[in-house]
Amino acid sequence: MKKIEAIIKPHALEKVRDALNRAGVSGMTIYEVRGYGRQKGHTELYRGAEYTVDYLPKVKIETICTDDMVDKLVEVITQAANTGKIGDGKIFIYDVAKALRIRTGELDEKAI
Amino acid sequence: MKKIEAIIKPHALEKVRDALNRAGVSGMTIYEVRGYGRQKGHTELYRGAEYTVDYLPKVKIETICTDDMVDKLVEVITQAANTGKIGDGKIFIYDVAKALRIRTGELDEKAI
Amino acid sequence: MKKIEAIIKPHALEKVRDALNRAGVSGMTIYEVRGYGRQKGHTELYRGAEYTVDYLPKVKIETICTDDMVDKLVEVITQAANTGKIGDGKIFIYDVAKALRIRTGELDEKAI
Amino acid sequence: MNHDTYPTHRSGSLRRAAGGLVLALFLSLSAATIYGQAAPPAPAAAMPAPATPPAPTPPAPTLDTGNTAWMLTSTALVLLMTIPGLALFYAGMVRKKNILGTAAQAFAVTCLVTVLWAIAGYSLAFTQGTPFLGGFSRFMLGGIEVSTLSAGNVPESVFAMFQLTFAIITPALIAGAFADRMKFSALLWFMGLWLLLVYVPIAHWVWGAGGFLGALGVLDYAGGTVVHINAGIAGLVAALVMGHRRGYGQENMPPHNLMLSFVGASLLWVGWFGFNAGSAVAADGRAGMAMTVTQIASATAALSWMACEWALRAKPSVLGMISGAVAGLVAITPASGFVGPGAALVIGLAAGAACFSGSTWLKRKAGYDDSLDAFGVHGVGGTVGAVLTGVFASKAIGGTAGLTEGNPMQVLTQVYGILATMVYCAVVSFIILKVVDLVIGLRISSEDETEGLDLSQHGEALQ
Amino acid sequence: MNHDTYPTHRSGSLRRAAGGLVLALFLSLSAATIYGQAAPPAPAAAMPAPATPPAPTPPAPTLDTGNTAWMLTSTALVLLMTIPGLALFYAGMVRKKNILGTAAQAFAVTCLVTVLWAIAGYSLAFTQGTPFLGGFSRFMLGGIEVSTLSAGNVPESVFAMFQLTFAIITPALIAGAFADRMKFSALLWFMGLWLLLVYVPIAHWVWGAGGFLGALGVLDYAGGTVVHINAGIAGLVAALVMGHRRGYGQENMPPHNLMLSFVGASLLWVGWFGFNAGSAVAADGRAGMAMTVTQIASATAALSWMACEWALRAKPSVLGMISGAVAGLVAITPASGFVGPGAALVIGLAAGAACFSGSTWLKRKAGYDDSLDAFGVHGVGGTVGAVLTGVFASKAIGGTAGLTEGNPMQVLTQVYGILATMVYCAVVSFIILKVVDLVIGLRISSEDETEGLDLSQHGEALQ
Amino acid sequence: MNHDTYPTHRSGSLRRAAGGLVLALFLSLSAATIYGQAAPPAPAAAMPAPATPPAPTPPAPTLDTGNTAWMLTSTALVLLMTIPGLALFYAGMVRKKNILGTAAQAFAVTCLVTVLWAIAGYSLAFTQGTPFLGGFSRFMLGGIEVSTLSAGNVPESVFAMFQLTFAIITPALIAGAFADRMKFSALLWFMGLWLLLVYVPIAHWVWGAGGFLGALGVLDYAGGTVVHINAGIAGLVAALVMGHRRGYGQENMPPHNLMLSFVGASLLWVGWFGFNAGSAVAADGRAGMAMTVTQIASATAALSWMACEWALRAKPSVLGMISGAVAGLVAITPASGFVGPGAALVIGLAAGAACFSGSTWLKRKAGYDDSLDAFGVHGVGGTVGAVLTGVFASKAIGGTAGLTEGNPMQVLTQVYGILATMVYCAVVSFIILKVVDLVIGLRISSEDETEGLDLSQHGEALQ
Ligand SMILES: Nc1ncnc2c1ncn2[C@@H]1O[C@H](COP(=O)(O)OP(=O)(O)O)[C@@H](O)[C@H]1O
Ligand SMILES: Nc1ncnc2c1ncn2[C@@H]1O[C@H](COP(=O)(O)OP(=O)(O)O)[C@@H](O)[C@H]1O
Ligand SMILES: Nc1ncnc2c1ncn2[C@@H]1O[C@H](COP(=O)(O)OP(=O)(O)O)[C@@H](O)[C@H]1O
Repeated sequence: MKKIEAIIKPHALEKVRDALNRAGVSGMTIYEVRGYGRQKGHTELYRGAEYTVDYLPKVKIETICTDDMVDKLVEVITQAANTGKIGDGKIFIYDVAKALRIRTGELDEKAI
Repeated sequence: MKKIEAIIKPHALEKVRDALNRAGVSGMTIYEVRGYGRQKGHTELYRGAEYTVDYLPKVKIETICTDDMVDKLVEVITQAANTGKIGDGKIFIYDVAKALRIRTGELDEKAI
Repeated sequence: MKKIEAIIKPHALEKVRDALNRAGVSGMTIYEVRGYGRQKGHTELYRGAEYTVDYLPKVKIETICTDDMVDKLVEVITQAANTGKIGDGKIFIYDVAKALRIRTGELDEKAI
Repeated sequence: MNHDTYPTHRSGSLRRAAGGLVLALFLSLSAATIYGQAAPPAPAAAMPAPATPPAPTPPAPTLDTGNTAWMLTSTALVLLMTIPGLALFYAGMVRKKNILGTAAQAFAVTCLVTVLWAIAGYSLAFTQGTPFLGGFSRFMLGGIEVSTLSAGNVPESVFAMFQLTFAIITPALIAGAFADRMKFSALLWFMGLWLLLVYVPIAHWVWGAGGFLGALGVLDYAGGTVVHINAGIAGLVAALVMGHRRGYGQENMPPHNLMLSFVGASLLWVGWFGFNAGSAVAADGRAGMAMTVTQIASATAALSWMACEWALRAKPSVLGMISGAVAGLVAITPASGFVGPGAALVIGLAAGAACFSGSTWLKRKAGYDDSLDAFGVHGVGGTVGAVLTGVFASKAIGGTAGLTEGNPMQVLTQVYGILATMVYCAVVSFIILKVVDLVIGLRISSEDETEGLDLSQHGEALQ
Repeated sequence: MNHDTYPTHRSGSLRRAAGGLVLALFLSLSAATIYGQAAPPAPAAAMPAPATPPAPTPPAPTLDTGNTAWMLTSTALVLLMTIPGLALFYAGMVRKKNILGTAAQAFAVTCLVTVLWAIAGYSLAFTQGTPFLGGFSRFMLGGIEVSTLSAGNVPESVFAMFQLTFAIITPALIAGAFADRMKFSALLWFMGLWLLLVYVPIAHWVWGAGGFLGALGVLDYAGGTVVHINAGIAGLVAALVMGHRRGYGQENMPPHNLMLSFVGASLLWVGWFGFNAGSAVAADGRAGMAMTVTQIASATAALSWMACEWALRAKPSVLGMISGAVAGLVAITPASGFVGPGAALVIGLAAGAACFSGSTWLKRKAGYDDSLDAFGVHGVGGTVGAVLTGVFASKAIGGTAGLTEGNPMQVLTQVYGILATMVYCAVVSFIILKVVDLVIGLRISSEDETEGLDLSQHGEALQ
Repeated sequence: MNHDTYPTHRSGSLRRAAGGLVLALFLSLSAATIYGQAAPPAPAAAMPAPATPPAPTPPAPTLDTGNTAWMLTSTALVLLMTIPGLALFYAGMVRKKNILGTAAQAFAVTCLVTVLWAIAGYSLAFTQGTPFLGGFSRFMLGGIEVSTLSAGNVPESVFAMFQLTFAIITPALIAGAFADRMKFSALLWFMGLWLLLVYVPIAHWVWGAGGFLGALGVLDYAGGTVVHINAGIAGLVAALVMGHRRGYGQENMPPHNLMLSFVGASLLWVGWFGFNAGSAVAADGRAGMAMTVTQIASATAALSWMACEWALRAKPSVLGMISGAVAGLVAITPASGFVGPGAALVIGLAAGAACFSGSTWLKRKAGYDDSLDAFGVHGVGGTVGAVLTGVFASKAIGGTAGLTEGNPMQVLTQVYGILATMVYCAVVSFIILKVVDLVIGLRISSEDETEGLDLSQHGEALQ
């Protein structure tokens, strides 16, 4: 099993989720994070002060899947999230040692 | 060392934390996330519009532990979080390459 | 490639980010989390009730880097985040199986 | 000032009251009345030969634009107390999932009570009828013309609206006791019935033309018994009937957003000037004095609650300060218009400490879940205020002497009024709750309670 | 009450109006006027020989402190409606990234309109000029001395400020229709032009000295046509001209913080007492009656909208209740001062249901993105109210009989007023929008829209 | 209007006042004075033989219900300015961890000042005493009966409460300068001492019976010197004494929730009608004119600040607009009641630009951390306003001519008043701060500062 983490722009979330859905993924978890990268933040003004806000709101979408699904899902996410602009985000993949569904106690492939 | 990630219902947090505590875990980190899975979201109404909110508030509780603790902790979490209803959540386990306590510089087992 | 996760005190964020920047890291993702550990929370009072809040606001800063960078970055983070007080936080390191930049499709080392 | 020409009160009748409710009622039927809030229909609803001061037929009253301006303003101020004041005060104290639902309760009560009041409530509360309930002469506000005047030479339409705002806030206050757990539909039924079966009669007893408590000489300038004790007791009964919130005592249930409560309490304070000084039904010196003691008692009670917390739990909380201020406002409500600045200081001090105990020690001891302390603040504070009104009433200010001016009977009269209100309110509220529970069920399901009022009752959420 | 001594109205002239605007205008030049909001400059701006009621030269009017107190208060209340009332009402309904920008619109309009009003707006709207526009005698508020009185024997400075608050809220209302997508600079230009080219003339037609709609006998106590239909139509035109928000219909755009909207709606309600009862320009029985019907209609409409939602979508929402209350307030605005409590009930019921349909069914059907329902609530509600004013007007209250008192012509007069307002407003608003679009562009770039108004227009964000 | 019939003043006591500015003083010695806020106790505290306008003994004054209605309302409006107005304005600008603590400061000040004012403050500020401090004749508000009248024929109780609300907001304003870093206990001590040792004397100098600045002819209608310069200077001194917030200049400290500030500023604006127009102590033409110029100056200053930001930093911010509006309100405060609409435009323009510079350029230049710009807005704006009052005062409006009407001396008189206030305030504030620091310590520990006021001082948090 692998964990796919995609850090994307917030407004791409719906598209990516739909694409994953169509690709057969039925479970995922979403994090609201702040990203720091090539895409630059903005400046805020408050009376005497200018604040440079370096962080940008990003969404991390995470799904655990079987090894054979990985390539397809990476493909699917890339397509849905790509706008060609800086800040489109990244995908990282990790090994998963074990999975378990709390409700039923099912393990690994059956649990995801 | 392993990392145990449990995605559970928010109101189960206290129970799970207590259970982990009793099992000897003294460190954990909690994320507020949104989950997408079999358990369905709800509908919101605003004047002309109905919005289907597919995401459900979930809590991810994460603890790094030694390899020998894993089974026990999974057991303990499962018991505390299980209500038998859809959406009880999942547990995922990963390998951890290295750990370090910032304050003291202690490493690996000593750091967790 | 490795993923470095550092759970630190919120007000250390800027220092750690600057240090990582100087060490050549140009991408990272930040999570607002709650931590449970040796550092104890606080008590809140509301009319008839006292609530013990066991969780402390923490920031998790996460960066994926090449294997050869790991030691240096851990060193850099430790220095920036260390105040010598309980609750300074921890660093965890994981293997990364694969990385991809959505915008360009670049892979692994080129993607981070 | 117009209301000075009103029959002043001729108490004394209380000695005879001690023996029980019934005797007193009959005996006092013939007693003259003092109106905290002067009774309305001057020209139209003729009052039955007042015993005391029938001056040689006064000239036809003409509208006083100054008094009218103040009463229009006061009406706006008291409405402001409920929406958004009380709604915010309560909504800030619940958990995030219940915020909108809590605000919705105050809003829906505002709407429902407005309609019921226009149809029958005002008429039954304020017109001449029996000593226990008014009549139907103002059904659908009929008979109120543009030119109809009320006490203070203000249009009766204004008086009716001013009183409406009191009728709105009283049931809205109750909702604090059973926060987070009543069905929205049940709430509407309960509130509607409670208004007509509890609030309206008690308002008539104290302020209505010929009401028996007013006749007995019970002093209640702006609603210590009618509004606060009444709401507090109903809240206590509701908390007992409905039981705890799920997880009460086990889970943390900290207020989600005390800034909302802060704003709410501030608006309650500001609006309370309309509540108390408006109860003069005139822009005069008595209104000014009522405003003065209101301000002093509120401030003092806030400091008093703050001191309790500082002493007992090391830190003075914002929730404590604002709760204290509200406690002071509650306690001075019956007394304003009857007492002076010095008494206001004492009342404030007492109210802060008493309501602090009521919301902490007493609630814990007795074990009920009066979630937002409707009883702890309004029940306790109203009682403290109503009793101390009897202690500190000053002849020079309101026409009646209290204990400190040598009239100990006034304290007994006050206690009598308090008990009558408490008993009637408790019994009838209990019955209403049970009936509503039987017919449609009071409480939301436990799933709904876990999900929260916002989504389960209204299909909305704060994002 | 001072304004009773004003020329009362002598309609009848409507039969001749059918043929189109122009004819009617000339014909009505000589007709007497009824002022919903009595016209101002009593001493200074002499009115040209009023046709009807020249009582034997009345004594020099002296200032009435009671009326003045109420008008000062009303001015504060109506300002409260826009800032923070309307600003919150709207800001709570948009997405988080647009909250500050939405509030900024109401605030900037407040500032801009104040300056324009002081310079020319007041003079052009309220002084004697042609039937279509006033004159320049009050340019820069010149000629208003400390002692200058207006109708109701209140200082003219107070009357001018009271009217200013109406001139502020009207353009501010429009902004709801094009939420989240207009450039801030374009907004300032549009609002400034709209004030002078649309609001000011229409206010003159209806309320100004010699305005032709007022002369025709169109009843509009506090601004059903001038304020609400006007703002609603301008909003509709703007929504059509500007097109949808990006993602409208595809993305979820739930209101971010309905507690803000809740507070806003509550303050609108409270402030509306100043709006409607203040339009009496006196603290008298008619003001009291206006307040009474305002309260009743608002409550009834909230319940009516709630009932629609309960029936059609199983859950009554908070957004629905507060929208309903606002709908009721809108609809009663022209009618207050002319109708009684019973009519208010009917108007409230109708307004709640009609605006519910306008904001849901109609909007979906027609496919425009009237984002916060400026047209759905103010356009629809204002029209319902203006028509029903003709139906329920009561001679005993406002001096004019409506359909139910046997004067069906009044309904036609109302319809005529509505249509004149709609046509003029639509045409001129369209032109202004197109011109501003040409010169500086109306709409923010799509990147800016994605980023949100707060950061893109103001460089700020809620943390 | 009533207060015109009041004895105008002819002091003379100033010869004894300090050296410097002496010339101006002497020149102005013979000038008659007009009271911005007419002095109070008409019947009770007899004023020493007024030299000027002793009309043939006027008839016993009778209460004016209209004026009283307006003053009751104004009192509510000015209280609204502090709670929740100012509390929100400030709370929205701090970081999340300090929101409740910031609001708590305003609330606690409200309570504390109320009690101190009732006990001694009012008496020392407003009754006859020396030119520098009043007497004890109103100790514990003693001697104020229901029937005691004040200027404007309003009850003295109302006047005392109206003035209380000024005494509340002034210290509350100071707290903006040292946001996020004062101990709550130290704050209470500082504020209590400051009220009695700084505010009360200065209020007496300017407005009290026989106060020396009033006697000199210093014009301050509603508190440019007494309230705003006073608070601004005390804030500056406090910011200097206490030093920076931890991390100031290194860390980002953006306002956490500008919607709170937006609501606060809006309520400040609305409430300011009570502040300025209420200072007429009457509902009359001068009150109306005061309201008019208040509205105009506020709007203009907001636009002026907006224009500065647009020009210098490309985007007009919401924080800028609302800060500008407050700046305009501050600057018009002393001038309202003395100037007309045209002058208000100029004052607004000047105030917006000046306070923009004060809060940005000056603060950065000088290097102090006046966190929420108590000095930058209130100190600078108050000074601009007080000087321009001398420039634009119009005999027709307030009875005194200014520079533009050929009386350049008035500007010097104003400057004298400003300097006297500044010097006295700075010195005594400094001493109080040092004493409190010595005895209990002014500043919270650096751990507490990191944790935030909410948890460290009050044991609470926004969830
Ligand atoms: N090395 C990294 N480790 C963790 N997160 C990263 C890393 N690099 C980028 N990110 C995340 O991806 C987001 C997008 O990266 P950015 O450099 O802005 O643009 P792009 O994806 O187009 O190269 C960042 O905001 C950050 O959240
Ligand atoms: N494959 C997955 N990858 C990541 N998170 C998942 C996955 N499947 C489920 N989850 C998380 O677990 C939560 C519970 O899953 P759900 O399918 O609703 O119920 P159950 O756990 O009873 O099967 C989801 O809301 C989601 O956050
Ligand atoms: N075993 C663990 N697994 C996951 N997170 C941990 C673990 N131990 C500590 N943490 C995180 O690190 C934070 C700091 O740990 P704590 O025990 O308070 O202090 P210290 O780092 O000084 O030992 C915690 O608040 C928690 O978020």
